[in-house]
Amino acid sequence: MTGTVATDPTPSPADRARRTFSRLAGHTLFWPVVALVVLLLACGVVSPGFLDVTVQDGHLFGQVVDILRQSATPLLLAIGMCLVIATGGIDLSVGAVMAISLAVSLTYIAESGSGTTVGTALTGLALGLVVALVIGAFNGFLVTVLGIQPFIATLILMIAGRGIAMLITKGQITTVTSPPFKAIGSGYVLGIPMPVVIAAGVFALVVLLVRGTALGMLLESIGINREASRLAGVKSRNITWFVYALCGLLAGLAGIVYGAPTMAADANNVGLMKELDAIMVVVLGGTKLEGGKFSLAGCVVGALILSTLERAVVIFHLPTQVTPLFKALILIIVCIAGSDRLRSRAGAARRARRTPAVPVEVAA
Amino acid sequence: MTSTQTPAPATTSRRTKGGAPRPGSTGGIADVARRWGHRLADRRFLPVAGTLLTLVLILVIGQARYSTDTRSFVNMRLFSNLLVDNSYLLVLAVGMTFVILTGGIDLSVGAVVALVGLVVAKLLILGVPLPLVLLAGVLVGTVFGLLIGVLVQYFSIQPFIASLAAMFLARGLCNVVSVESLAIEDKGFTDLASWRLKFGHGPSIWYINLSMIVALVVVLVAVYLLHYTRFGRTVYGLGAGDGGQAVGLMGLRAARTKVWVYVISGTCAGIAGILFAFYTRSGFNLTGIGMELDAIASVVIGGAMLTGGSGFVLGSVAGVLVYGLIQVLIAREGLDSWWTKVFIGAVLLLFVLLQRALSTGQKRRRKKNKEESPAPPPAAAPAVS
Amino acid sequence: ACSSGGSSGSDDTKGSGGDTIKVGFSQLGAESGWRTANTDSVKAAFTKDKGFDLTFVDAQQKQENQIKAIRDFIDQGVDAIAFSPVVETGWDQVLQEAKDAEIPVVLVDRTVKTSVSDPYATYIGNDFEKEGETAVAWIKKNAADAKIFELQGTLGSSAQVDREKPVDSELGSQIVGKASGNFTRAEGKAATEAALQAYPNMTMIVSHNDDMALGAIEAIEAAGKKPGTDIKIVSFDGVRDGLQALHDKKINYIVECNPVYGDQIADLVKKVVNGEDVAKSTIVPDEAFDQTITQETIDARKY
Amino acid sequence: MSTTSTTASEPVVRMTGITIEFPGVKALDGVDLTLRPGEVHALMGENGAGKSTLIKALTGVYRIDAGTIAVAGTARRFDGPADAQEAGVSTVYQEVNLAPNLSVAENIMLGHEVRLGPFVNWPATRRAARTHLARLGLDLDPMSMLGTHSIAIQQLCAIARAMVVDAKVLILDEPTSSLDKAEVAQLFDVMRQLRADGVAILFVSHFLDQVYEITDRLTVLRNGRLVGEYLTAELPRLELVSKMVGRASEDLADIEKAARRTTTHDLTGREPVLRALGLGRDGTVEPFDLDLYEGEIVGVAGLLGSGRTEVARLLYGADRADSGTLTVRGAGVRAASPLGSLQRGVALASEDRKKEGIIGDLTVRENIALAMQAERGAWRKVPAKELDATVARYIEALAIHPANPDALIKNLSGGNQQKVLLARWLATAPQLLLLDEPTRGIDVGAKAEIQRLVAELASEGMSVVFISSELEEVLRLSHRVVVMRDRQKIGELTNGPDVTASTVLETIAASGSAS
Ligand SMILES: Nc1ncnc2c1ncn2[C@@H]1O[C@H](COP(=O)(O)OP(=O)(O)OP(=O)(O)O)[C@@H](O)[C@H]1O
Ligand SMILES: Nc1ncnc2c1ncn2[C@@H]1O[C@H](COP(=O)(O)OP(=O)(O)OP(=O)(O)O)[C@@H](O)[C@H]1O
Ligand SMILES: [Mg+2]
Ligand SMILES: [Mg+2]
Repeated sequence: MTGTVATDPTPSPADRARRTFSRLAGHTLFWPVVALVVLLLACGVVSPGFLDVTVQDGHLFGQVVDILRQSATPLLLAIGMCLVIATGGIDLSVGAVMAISLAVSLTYIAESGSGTTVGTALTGLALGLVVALVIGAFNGFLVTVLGIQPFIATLILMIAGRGIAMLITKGQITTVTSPPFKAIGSGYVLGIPMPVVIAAGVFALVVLLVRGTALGMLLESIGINREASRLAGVKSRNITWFVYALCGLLAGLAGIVYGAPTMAADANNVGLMKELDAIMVVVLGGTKLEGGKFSLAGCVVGALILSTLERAVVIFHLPTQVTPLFKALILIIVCIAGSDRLRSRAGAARRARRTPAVPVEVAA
Repeated sequence: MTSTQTPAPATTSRRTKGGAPRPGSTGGIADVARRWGHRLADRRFLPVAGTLLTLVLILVIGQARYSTDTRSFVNMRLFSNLLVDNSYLLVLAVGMTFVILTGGIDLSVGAVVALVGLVVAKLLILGVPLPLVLLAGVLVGTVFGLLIGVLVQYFSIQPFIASLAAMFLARGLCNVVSVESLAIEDKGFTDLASWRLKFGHGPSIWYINLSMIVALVVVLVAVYLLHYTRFGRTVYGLGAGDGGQAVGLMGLRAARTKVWVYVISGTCAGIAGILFAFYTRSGFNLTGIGMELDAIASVVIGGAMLTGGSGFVLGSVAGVLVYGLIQVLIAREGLDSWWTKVFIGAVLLLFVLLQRALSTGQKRRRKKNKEESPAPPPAAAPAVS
Repeated sequence: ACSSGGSSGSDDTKGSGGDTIKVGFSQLGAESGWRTANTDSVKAAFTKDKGFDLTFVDAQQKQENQIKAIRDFIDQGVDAIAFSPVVETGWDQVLQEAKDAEIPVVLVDRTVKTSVSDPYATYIGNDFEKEGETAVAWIKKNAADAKIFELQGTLGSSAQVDREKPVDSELGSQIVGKASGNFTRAEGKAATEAALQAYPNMTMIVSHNDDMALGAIEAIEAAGKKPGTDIKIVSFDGVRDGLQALHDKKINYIVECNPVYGDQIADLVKKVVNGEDVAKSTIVPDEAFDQTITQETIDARKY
Repeated sequence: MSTTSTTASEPVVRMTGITIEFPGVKALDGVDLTLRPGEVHALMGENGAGKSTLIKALTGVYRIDAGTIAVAGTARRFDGPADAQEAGVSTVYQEVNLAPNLSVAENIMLGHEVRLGPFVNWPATRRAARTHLARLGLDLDPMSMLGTHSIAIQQLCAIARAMVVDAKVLILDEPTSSLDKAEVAQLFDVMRQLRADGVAILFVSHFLDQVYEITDRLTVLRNGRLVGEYLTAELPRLELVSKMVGRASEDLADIEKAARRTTTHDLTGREPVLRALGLGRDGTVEPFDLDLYEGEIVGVAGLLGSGRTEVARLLYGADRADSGTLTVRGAGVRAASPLGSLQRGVALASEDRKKEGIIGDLTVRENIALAMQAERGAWRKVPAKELDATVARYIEALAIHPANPDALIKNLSGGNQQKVLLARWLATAPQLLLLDEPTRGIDVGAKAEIQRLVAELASEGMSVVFISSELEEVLRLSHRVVVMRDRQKIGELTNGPDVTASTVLETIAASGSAS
């Protein structure tokens, strides 16, 4: 089913990457996957035909396909976020970055007047991504060079970033007509929605990047014990910086993929609260926020859960009001189910806690 | 591994650290003075100093820019407005301080404020007696705090996530209670809300109202809890890193304390919710969005480390005031929506940079202190076993 | 289709008081294209050479900010305060303070519920509820038996609440389902995609604003249906893109919500400050368009 | 030496058949332990034998999977340290476990602070803290933050804390691992006094002398199993060691001999591997000169807090030097950094295992790989085969236990973590190896092995700097001894038969009186 389709699109070149990666996925992903499957099945039962995937004028069509498409944005965000979190950081600015990159791209295309040409569209895309990269790098600068706590460092751009985006669009909703640009969000490759293709591609690349090289391990070591890593010669500064930049870049891409179908740069609403979704996705995927070990595969599952969940609310004919309740529920269930406390009863790092003292007869 | 056992008299191993002289050593006053010197220059206090500095800075700027010949920018009215407008934020920040000291975070407070407002409004409309309503309001907060605390402590879910879940939960419940804003007409409530002492007259008139007083009390209680009880010090200890294992092994009730911290933050959110209801006399499901970030930002501006273990309630108070003043400046400047956002971001950045500068400067000073500290006397025996 | 009550802009643009009028305007935010258009027209109207000294504060959709701003206006001793409330309730205190300070208040875009007696000098704005009724009337006339899916705006926003009221009360039986698209295209699209699956029998979408309607169009087309025919669309606001879609026969009916009435506000403020008496409320005339709309009207749109 | 052995009195703690399993390891397997009032009882065993685990089992930090615990005759299972303390069992755990961001006074007194109505009476509490510190001959500003003191001081504070409550049972897990002799003596005085008051003391240490000096009775563990309980006085050293290590005493003796070496070394006209000129950092180390030659072991001796660690850190570039120049094999080094040093073939095994050494949540394999990998950069991953080979080699060579490369290092015992870290540095094939307290908290067997290893490495041409609080060890291993005092290099002795502990002490004392 879809889970597997997306969980593992690595064109297994590096066997090692794969091995490490499946080991990481391991059982930490068990509960998230269960949750996902249950959700999908429930939808299937409530509304027959939910799980059908038909081919409609040359491309895949169906709720499941929609869900995959919806998952692309959160996944792109989550991948970057996941790496940042691995270094023990966090990036609250991704939502704003989405807005900025989209604003830049569309404003450029709008200004250029020749929106319909592929060239313009690509330049717009490139511009958006570059700006996003720069912003990511800025975050990295604050965190690594100036040593500001990630939460605050990125909070700054979370607030200011939206303002910047609105500066670019002058508060209007910039809309353009540019078929090639639109294709980024609503086009198809071999019948598969473009966003899905992009997300899968990025995912594969990043997996290669971190697991094919030693980057993954170094990220984890930095996240677990920065000082020790430094003394072991790990260039924690550069690596951390790189990761924030990457996160920004991916956020930018996410913004464009998100906004391309409508070709409207709504600076105020694009990516609003998406940083929380991204973090939620990462955590649903079994990566701990305190940094260290991380699972990219988890991000995929998390993203799918998130978008399935939002869809399920409508499918179940529930009023939109309860969507947050739903999120809360799933989040708590998955986290509790996955919590170490419950999994390994023999867990060593157990703090003192009340347990009925078993009286034992003893011959003194 | 044989060794030469030469039992050394106790006195030979006397060493003084931290730059403090022996008790009762000569030149008492001077020594005391120096000791306090060291303590005030202590890394812990500097960020707070920085905050106060900024506070003054902003006031000066404001005074320079916005004073008209008829009235000066800095006047009692400004401060009373500042407190009236930010009393709820103050209470939130206090609660948040507890959580942040343990290295945790509570994202739910904004949503809880909204929920409490709605619950209060709803109950009053249903005609429930006022005291019960107020109590219920606060308890809503407490319950959410407890929920987070339990999730964090007993299911080892990270605070960020636990409180995120709580936030979603609260928002969802808000929508369930009502998606329309509910006005509060209840006589008793509005009386409480509008009760205030007037001072001065004409344009320079200023007030003290209930919210201010409540906020003040909360602050005092917090100071007492954090600095004059075992509980409070345990809270700091929990922030020492390694997930509070140290305090656990020290035999302090780490687990219980951790839960309590979130209960406190939740309760503060409950109180803040009521203050906010005083403020707006209504409940509305879209209020309090991003309020948690305001609270967190204030606490950080107040000099606390999000990694836990360092920070002060009074710092947070200063932080809230700075944050409030920034808002005033923006209002006076009449900035566009977008410039407003950029401006707040910029100020936050400047502020954090200032803090960095201070704390690095401090590190250098600390080394000096170490140098000063008396060295072991020559006769001290070596490490041999 | 919208009735216009009260005064319309009079000619004298110079403040009869001679010296400039100090005005504090608190806009509720910049959450939509409509809002920014509204803001622009206000700023254009309250310029120095028209005899105003405007302090403009954006409340970032937060009531507390707005209350602070108004307090601050009072503190600065402005001649008049104008603001568009984030929400209807919770203004008693500040309005009272304004009253104590004898500063006239002009409500823009929304009224308030308050216990203060004679809380504000006058109100000017669009009437969302009336807009809703206009839409309902059209639906009853043109698609009496439509199975309606309602695409809600951000839950709790007055546009959502008021536009929904008449639709629910008059067409309640025909509504098959509702979901919120938070006034944005992307979420409008997502909600519609789901709705197409969840409510296969729907024949009409009532969207609380144009952006969501545009998103809905995307979804419908993706599903291989024809928006405007297979599934009719009724929408509000009348921003340019929306009207364009209307012209392209993808939307069937749009009830306008005109944001450009800065001059009328300025006019009222001036009157109020000069103590002239004005109507308690002024409803900005909202037109409504069907697919007969001409390209000229569309190009004439500033927003 | 040990006085009245109190066999008659009835046990205050009796643990029987204690078993604890951790994922992967059976840390304890049916272990018994009996503590009697008024005795000092040593708990002996190699690294990873299960000493700390047994202690944590008693105080309820870990839940026991089987066995019974009786305190003063009644069956108990503590919910944790707090509970244990209330029952009069007070403990100093192996890793210094205090809150560095709290004041010394708070760290010592919290839980027993003096109250004034609902308030804590800080002045009184601080005074109390002062008196408790004084018992250990320590005089700190009770208000100063614990984190600003050296590890040794922190350890003493932990001990002081344990003695605040008048406990029936006092447990000390390697309390002396970073104390200097005077402090140890001081501690022992206190312990003797407590023993006289009838307190039962459980004492863990790898220093045999200390064990023989203070304890009346000892229990030996090996690989989580009980070897036996003995009267200290009746058990010869070598016997004890062989019981701990599970090897016949003879070949142990050989190991010791193998390590013993005081051959002088002719350095004339050789180019130093590393040369420091006026290297210093204000606040930590006064400028000093130092030459290190190929195949030579240079010991650094000095009192605790004399600046040895800082010297090592400067040579490695862990801290920036404010003054002086550093030359490695002729090439000048500006702005030394850890990575740079590694690439120049210099490695530092830091003294603070927990904070500056292990990457807790990574496996033994990854921990060993780290430095190698960092040297190659993130992109060029160490080939799996190469890595596995290296890891296997060092696990074998250093007898790392458990010998499972995929075990999380945080789950290894202190000593084994140390070995893994050694492996990490050796894997980078350094020409110059800086070892700061490499044998701290390591059992006799392992210690001897490490000493032999160091000697070997040197004879293969590696240059080694050996920092240790054990003067004996330094003297045994090194060709030259750098003497530190008060963060100053005050002398350099070429090792030889005539150089003894007292020689070094005289050097220190002399310069002391001179300054
Ligand atoms: N939390 C844990 N999880 C898993 N295994 C553990 C844990 N703690 C200890 N162990 C294992 O239990 C065994 C005993 O460890 P312990 O720390 O008790 O040894 P020790 O005798 O204290 O050694 P040392 O002298 O080095 O301190 C070791 O093999 C260690 O790997
Ligand atoms: N984190 C710290 N904060 C303040 N002072 C410190 C810190 N670390 C060390 N010092 C002080 O610096 C001096 C040198 O410490 P260092 O650790 O180098 O001593 P040392 O000779 O290595 O002794 P040991 O390694 O046995 O602790 C000592 O006075 C110590 O108290
Ligand atoms: Mg141990
Ligand atoms: Mg040292």
